[in-house]
Amino acid sequence: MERVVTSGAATEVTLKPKDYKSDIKPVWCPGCGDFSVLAAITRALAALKVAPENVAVISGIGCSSRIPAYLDTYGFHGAHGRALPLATGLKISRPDLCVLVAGGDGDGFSIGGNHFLQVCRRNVDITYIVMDNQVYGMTKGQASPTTEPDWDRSKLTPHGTRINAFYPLVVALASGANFIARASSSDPNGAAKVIGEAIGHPGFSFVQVLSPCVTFRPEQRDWKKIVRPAPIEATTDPAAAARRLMTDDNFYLGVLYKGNRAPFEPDSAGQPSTEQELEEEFKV
Amino acid sequence: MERVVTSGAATEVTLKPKDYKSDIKPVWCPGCGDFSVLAAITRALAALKVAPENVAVISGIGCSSRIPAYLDTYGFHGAHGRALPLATGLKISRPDLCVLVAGGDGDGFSIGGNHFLQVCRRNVDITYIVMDNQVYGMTKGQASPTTEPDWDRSKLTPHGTRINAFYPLVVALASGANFIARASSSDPNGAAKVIGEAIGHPGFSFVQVLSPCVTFRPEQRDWKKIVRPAPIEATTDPAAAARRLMTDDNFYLGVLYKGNRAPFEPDSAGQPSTEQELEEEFKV
Amino acid sequence: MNAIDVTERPGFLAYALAIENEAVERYTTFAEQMDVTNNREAAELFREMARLETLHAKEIEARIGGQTLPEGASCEYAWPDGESPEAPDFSDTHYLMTPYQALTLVLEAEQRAVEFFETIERAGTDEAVRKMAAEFAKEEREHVRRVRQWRERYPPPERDWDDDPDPPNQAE
Amino acid sequence: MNDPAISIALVGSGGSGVMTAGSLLLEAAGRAGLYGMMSRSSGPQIRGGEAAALLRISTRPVFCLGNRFDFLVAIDWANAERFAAEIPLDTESTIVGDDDIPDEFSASGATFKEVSFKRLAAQSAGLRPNMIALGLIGSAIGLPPGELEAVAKKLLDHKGKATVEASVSALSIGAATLDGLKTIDIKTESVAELWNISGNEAAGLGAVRGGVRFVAAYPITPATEMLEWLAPALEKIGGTLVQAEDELASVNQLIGASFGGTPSLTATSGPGLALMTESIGLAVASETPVVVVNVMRGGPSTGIPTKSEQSDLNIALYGLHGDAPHLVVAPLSVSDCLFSAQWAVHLAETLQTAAIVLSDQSLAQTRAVIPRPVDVFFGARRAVQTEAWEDYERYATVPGGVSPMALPGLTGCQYTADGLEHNTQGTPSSRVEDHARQLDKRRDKLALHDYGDHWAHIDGNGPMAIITWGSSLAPVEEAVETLAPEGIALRVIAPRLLMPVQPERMAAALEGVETALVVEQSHGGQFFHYIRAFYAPECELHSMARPGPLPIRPADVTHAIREQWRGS
Amino acid sequence: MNDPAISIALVGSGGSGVMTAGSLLLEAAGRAGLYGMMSRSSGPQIRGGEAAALLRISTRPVFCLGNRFDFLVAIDWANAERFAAEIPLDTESTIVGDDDIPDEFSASGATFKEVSFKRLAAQSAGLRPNMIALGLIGSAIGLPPGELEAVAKKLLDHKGKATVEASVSALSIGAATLDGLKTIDIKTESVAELWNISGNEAAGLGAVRGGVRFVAAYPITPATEMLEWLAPALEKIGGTLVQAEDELASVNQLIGASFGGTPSLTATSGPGLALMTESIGLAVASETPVVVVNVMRGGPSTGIPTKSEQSDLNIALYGLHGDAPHLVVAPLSVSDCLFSAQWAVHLAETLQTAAIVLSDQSLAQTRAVIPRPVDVFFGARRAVQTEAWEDYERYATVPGGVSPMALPGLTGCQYTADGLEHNTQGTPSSRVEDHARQLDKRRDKLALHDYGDHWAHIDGNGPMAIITWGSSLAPVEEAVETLAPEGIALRVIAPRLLMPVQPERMAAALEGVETALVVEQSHGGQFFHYIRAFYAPECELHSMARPGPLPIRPADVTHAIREQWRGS
Ligand SMILES: Cc1ncc(C[n+]2csc(CCOP(=O)(O)OP(=O)(O)O)c2C)c(N)n1
Ligand SMILES: Cc1ncc(C[n+]2csc(CCOP(=O)(O)OP(=O)(O)O)c2C)c(N)n1
Ligand code: SF4
Ligand code: SF4
Ligand SMILES: [Mg+2]
Ligand SMILES: [Mg+2]
Repeated sequence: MERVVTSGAATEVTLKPKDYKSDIKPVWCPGCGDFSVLAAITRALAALKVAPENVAVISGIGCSSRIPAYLDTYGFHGAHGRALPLATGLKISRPDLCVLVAGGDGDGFSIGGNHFLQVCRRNVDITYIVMDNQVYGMTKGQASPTTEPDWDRSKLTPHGTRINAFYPLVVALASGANFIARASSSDPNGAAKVIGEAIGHPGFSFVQVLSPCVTFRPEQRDWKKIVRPAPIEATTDPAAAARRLMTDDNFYLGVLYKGNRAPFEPDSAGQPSTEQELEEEFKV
Repeated sequence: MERVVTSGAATEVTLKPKDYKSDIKPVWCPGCGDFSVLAAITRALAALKVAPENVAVISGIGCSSRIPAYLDTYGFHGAHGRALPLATGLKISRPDLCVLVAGGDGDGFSIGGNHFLQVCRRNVDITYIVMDNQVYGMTKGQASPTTEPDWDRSKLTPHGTRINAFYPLVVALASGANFIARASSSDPNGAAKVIGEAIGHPGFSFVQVLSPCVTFRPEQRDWKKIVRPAPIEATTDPAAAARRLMTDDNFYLGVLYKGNRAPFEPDSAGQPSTEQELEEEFKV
Repeated sequence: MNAIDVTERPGFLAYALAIENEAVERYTTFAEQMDVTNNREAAELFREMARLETLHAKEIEARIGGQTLPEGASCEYAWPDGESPEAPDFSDTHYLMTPYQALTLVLEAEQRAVEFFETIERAGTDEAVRKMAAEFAKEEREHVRRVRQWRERYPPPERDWDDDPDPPNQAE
Repeated sequence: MNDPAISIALVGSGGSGVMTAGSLLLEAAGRAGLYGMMSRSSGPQIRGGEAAALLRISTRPVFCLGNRFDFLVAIDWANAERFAAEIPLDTESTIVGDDDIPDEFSASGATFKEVSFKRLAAQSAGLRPNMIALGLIGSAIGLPPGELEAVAKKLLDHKGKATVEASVSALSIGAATLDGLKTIDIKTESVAELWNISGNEAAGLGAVRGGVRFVAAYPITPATEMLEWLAPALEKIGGTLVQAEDELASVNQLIGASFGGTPSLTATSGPGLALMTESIGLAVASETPVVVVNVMRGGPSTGIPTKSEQSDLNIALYGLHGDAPHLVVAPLSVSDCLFSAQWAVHLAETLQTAAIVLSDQSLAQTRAVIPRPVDVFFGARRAVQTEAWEDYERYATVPGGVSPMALPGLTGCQYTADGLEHNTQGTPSSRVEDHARQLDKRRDKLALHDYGDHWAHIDGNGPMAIITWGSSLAPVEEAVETLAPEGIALRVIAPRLLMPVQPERMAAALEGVETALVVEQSHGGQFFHYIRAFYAPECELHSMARPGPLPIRPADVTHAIREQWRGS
Repeated sequence: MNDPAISIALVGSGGSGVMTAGSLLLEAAGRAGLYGMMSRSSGPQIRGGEAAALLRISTRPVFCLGNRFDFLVAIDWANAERFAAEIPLDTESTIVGDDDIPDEFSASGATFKEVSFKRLAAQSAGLRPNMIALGLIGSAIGLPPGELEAVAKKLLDHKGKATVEASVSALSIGAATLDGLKTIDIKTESVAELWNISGNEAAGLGAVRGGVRFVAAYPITPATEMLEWLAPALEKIGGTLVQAEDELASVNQLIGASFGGTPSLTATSGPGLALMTESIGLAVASETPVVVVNVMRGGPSTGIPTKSEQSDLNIALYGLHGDAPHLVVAPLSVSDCLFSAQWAVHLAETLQTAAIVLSDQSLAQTRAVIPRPVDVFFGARRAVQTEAWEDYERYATVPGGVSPMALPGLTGCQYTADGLEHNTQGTPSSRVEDHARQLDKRRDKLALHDYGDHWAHIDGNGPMAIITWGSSLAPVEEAVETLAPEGIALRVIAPRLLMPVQPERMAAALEGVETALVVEQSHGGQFFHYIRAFYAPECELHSMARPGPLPIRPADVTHAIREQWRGS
């Protein structure tokens, strides 16, 4: 399966989705969308037949960012907002691994916003899954960048943020992301498919998963009624994608853009030299 | 003149552009585009008749970020990449001032990239002027986010960055900026006009000024031959602007997008209370 | 604020004065640039130019006398090239530029001034304005001649005039 | 009883309402004229996790948890054993709850009274187990039933009459179940006006009293409630709170607002403080007042966000690059959070520099009933240039070091603030004289200021001293009190001002001390090393450094003191 | 001459080529078997600014500038007075140049020889004033003309024959102008293989020798050249350098690469280090080796980016939030940058933690001719889990504290690295035992390691000691040497390993010391306070703390020593 090769994972294995789960029980609230994302990831990995030890799942801080420990892959639960550069360093130095980044909208688009921009540009072959619940779940429900301007349930913004929401898909496109998709936790199989396709796509892939926070945004339970597949196929034309995404209502699901930029590869010399040779230039 | 009022400056004055210059001589290389931007800003301020003491120019670090000291306005030469939040705090707490932010492409789009995203969303009434020379001038010529992927003159990226350039205008649009324009240092009067219009426009305005670095990118002297006015008028339709900007070649000048979102205003209570009243809730 | 009408006397004078004032400012800036980068010869030349242009401005001011001119900041003037003809482009200086090159810049600026006034002289509608334009054009031609002579005192730059064996500095 | 305080732990799993019961108990005790405090502990789950409300009620103000608990009331036992280390029991203690007591608790030998709150609540619709437990424990400590009813009514009023009535009857069912329970009566002594306030709220109020009108922040445990209190409060008094995209943005927003003349503050915790240090340095170098309240939690890295530790001392004192003198102020109790925050704002404004207020989770998230803090008024404010002056120099070297700041809008005094080294006008300079002058200015203005007696809390005398800080003071004071009757007299020195250091005052405070024990809640002995570095006391110096997550208890200190002075 | 070293300053404005002349002089001296060093100073302009090349040439390795200059050669005098403080002259000195000498220099009473390099160069096409100056000063110090020609040829070869020839004739014109100039001959003594290297390059080479194969960084003065050297070097040996978007990204990229098994490093300066501290704490907590080279410049804030200072000591030692034990290693000379960087990589890898290497501008940007540094080989590498093991625990508490790390790809040992406090498996935990266990583990693995003699440079004996570090060692050593003939014997102690502290070794080093002077280049006495905090020496301790931008010179130290021990 070439996709697996693209993701750098060498061995093919045949495992069940549950074999990708660890023994640790999630601390998430029952009903939280993240359970479904966890399931979707395990299904995608099983379908790709990638060996768990060849997968590394990197995250920052937040409810959603707890996910690596729930997977039986390698994982890194790092600092808030810094999962993308951590994954970048890992993938560049270990191209053989399948590297996923998973986390929340606050982690990714607020404190981590700059890395999101830059990782879209850099196009390292990693897959970024954002469990978007339009809120900071972990810190008890403040507005995140994706929160609607008039959501007034946080004590920090009692009249709503009154600032434009952040539209991650269009920003990803504007920044050069190579694969852009949206999925919903209400459809874990659909999400698994999209995630699998994202992992298989060379270069940087971005998947926004609508994943309700039932505790701080219980109204999001209704999302499952609103989401629907995007009416057309994924485009490879950025201008067309831009037009579509600028008017997107945040609830169309599917792969929305698929670019064909070659993934980032580090420089490498044709003829490797030795450390000794490096000294030559200093000799008087 | 309503524009002046929008910018929060109360008194109208009649001064010459040079009256907005300070006595400090720029350390810039002769030929640097930033001289022209300095001239353009002084012209814009003179045309707006805003009193120098009601203007604050905020910057980060870089050659271009040296600009506040060369103006006879209030100024803050802050930390690398942090000019936008500094200006945000100032403008929110002092809406009477005309607040400009000026700096470089590295400062604004590399280390400061996240603030750029967020300030576009927040739409505080400040004007951001980026002197884009597609290089880090101050640190001796490394690639910046706006550098072409194949520019290989920096020792840090001897084969070019080979990553997509950052397109600030389209990212600004995707992030919700309310006014988006491009000017060129080769036409200081044109730049002054655009800057003046940006200051006058309510909410966050972003002006990219192509400003050659003659030392590290001497080939940019040729930009003046390439730039040309954008063929059509500024649009107020984000989708149309997106289409235009996704295919933009970086050399069209003029105001390219003008939104009509109301600027951010902080919360304020109808009936102000006293500090004493705040204590009430603690009484047992 | 409306653009100023160069074909009428007050507008014309406003332009003429602006040309000189902007030249003063530009040459002052250039002189400062050269000071900062330790190019003393070029600095002196530009300072001298600023001084001369100040005199020209004074002459025009005298001619204006007590008349009130239309007000306008520089970006409201409809310069043919976007920029005042007698102000050389900001991008045309170099820290190692030779006096010859500095004077070449000046020369080109003066030539643009000549063209500017000649255009008005040709295309103007107001006779008085045309006459003044002719007069100014003549004066500028004289400047061109003098600058050319002045430039002859200096050798043209050597091939590698901008060769700097040392690397640029780095700062912050 | 010797100890006038009673300690009560309420435990139960998610939804059982232990926190509410605890809060109501505290409030009712306050209404009855008692002092008290409550801290919380809970599992990692956002919702439905096991929870414990840890209270101490007393006739005197109390600021730390006791050595043991008198009562452990379990609404249910789900995962309650996880709190065993936090709820020490002994044979004098009483356990109330279902009979499936976890071994961790039953091993204590405490008396057990079986009460099934769930079963009692099932008797009739609308009854809530936590209210029954509240009625029980309230009566057990002799709170007037009327006060319990009053607080319950206040809380539930908006839910309608039926709910209120059910609560009242739950309370009385609880009280009635007292039968056979060992009770303890504590008597009301206080006459003062009492407040029920958390350290985070107190710090918020202090900030506002200090003049803060601009706050920008990014939420982080355990600082968020301070922001949650400030957001509506500021709005009411004409100020603003902005939720920023991250800590880099928030601290820079402060610098901008303060540059414009508005006293500004943020609140954060370790990871956020780490992100702010570069720009706190900018505030120092550009002489722009800002206040950063750092509510410490367990470290390093993300650490233990919900638990207290005093281990951000190092970064607060030394975390800025270059020589960057700044203020570090540490509140000594929940109520002192008010004074310390207000004082820090005052000092930052007066001295035109950055102040870090080192609070911690245990101060910040503890809710205490305290006497209304006295009003403090600091006359001096920021020195502002008031008139145009041709020779205005922002960074002039003036006696005392504080040069007046021109605020944007003032004609003729335009200047550019700079984080590059600069001359007196603010123009970047790398000249040796300019650097020396500005380094001296920034150091001297802090060093020359008279901080008065506020610099430290000092008590007692004799040759044995305890040097401590912040939330460690409360257990130290209790330990000292416990030992006094044994004839062990101890001096207590707890600096509230950690930077700049006060060598002369400390020397005076240490006069005659032969041995001192440095008590702190850290692993590395950060405070101990700080004391050695800057005060180099001549006495023998010992360290009692204990990391979190458990609080330091009076008995820990008593023990350490006995160890220390065993010979003496 | 007593001093075997000659100090030469070349000044000139932008385009005059002083830096090139200086570099060629240094290289030629090296070819002639001499040692030497060159540091640079220049105005704030990127281009065209005044510049000074400050050289010292000697028969022995030299690592700091001298107290005075023998020669000041001015290609032109434009703004040269700005360097007056950096170029001390006296009556023994010689000034060469045009006769419009700035007062600041002429006041020294130095001998003046008028030479107009510009005029000499104007004689014939292609002659360059800087080459004439080079010819002159090269001859003045007795360098064989052939060596000067050789280095000039090497540099200019690509410019064609005419240019090379012009240079050769410029050199001889310079030499011919010697007439009447006081010359100084220094004789070649060295037989060793010589290298011409800067501290930044040496650190880069050390990093590579240490095994670094991944570097991510964001440019910043004065660390950039280290990256510029590393980028092509890494490429050649199969490694990678990534220019990151900022320092937050670069340090996290390191953590990622290192998690994958690749030794990783970044280089930065104060403002960048400040941004990295949060994530350096993550490396500590997650036990992921990373190395951060911090090239110190003048602080605080943006400070004085092009000048040296030792004022980031505090942030390097204490700048992480929480209790976060890590390594701090400080090179003691330009050539020691190689060893220190290599050692730091070795230690970080072996101890699975973060190492900060504290270099500074004066080490990093000084170019020195030195004996080829000896090859050092450290046997131990990162402890890696090599086989699947059902009970694998990433954070197991093992003797010595270093638990083997499983690298992604290894079957059966999957784990999640965590910055939250965790149990031995890596699962987040806030239990008191887990916190204590991991805090102890992280501290003990550093404390128990045997750092051998590398921990410090120690020299001399007797009751008087100087304790110093980093680039301050060189002037201290010269001062000590100067005083030896006067019968003043001094012990020198310069720790290379600043964290973890080595109390026993330091106690041994200080054995018998009665008074010690702590010498450092900071304003606040950061090193002095560190010594007091962690070593609390029993001797009398004095501080000589001097901020930048001027380097500490041997005479400054001699002076301080004389002051100090005047009585003794
Ligand atoms: C530097 C830093 N700042 C703030 C925090 C506090 N914090 C932890 S998670 C979080 C937001 C999480 O939101 P999101 O990423 O959307 O995750 P969710 O919990 O909603 O899944 C914040 C602000 C932190 N841990 N570190
Ligand atoms: C935190 C931090 N990192 C790095 C630097 C070094 N630095 C100073 S300016 C600069 C880049 C400037 O580029 P740009 O903003 O494009 O400005 P230009 O000089 O090109 O005008 C860098 C990397 C710094 N000062 N602070
Ligand atoms: S708080 Fe929200 S995001 Fe967090 S676990 Fe609960 S439901 Fe999920
Ligand atoms: S280096 Fe480039 S950007 Fe900087 S002043 Fe020179 S020309 Fe301008
Ligand atoms: Mg979220
Ligand atoms: Mg730039």
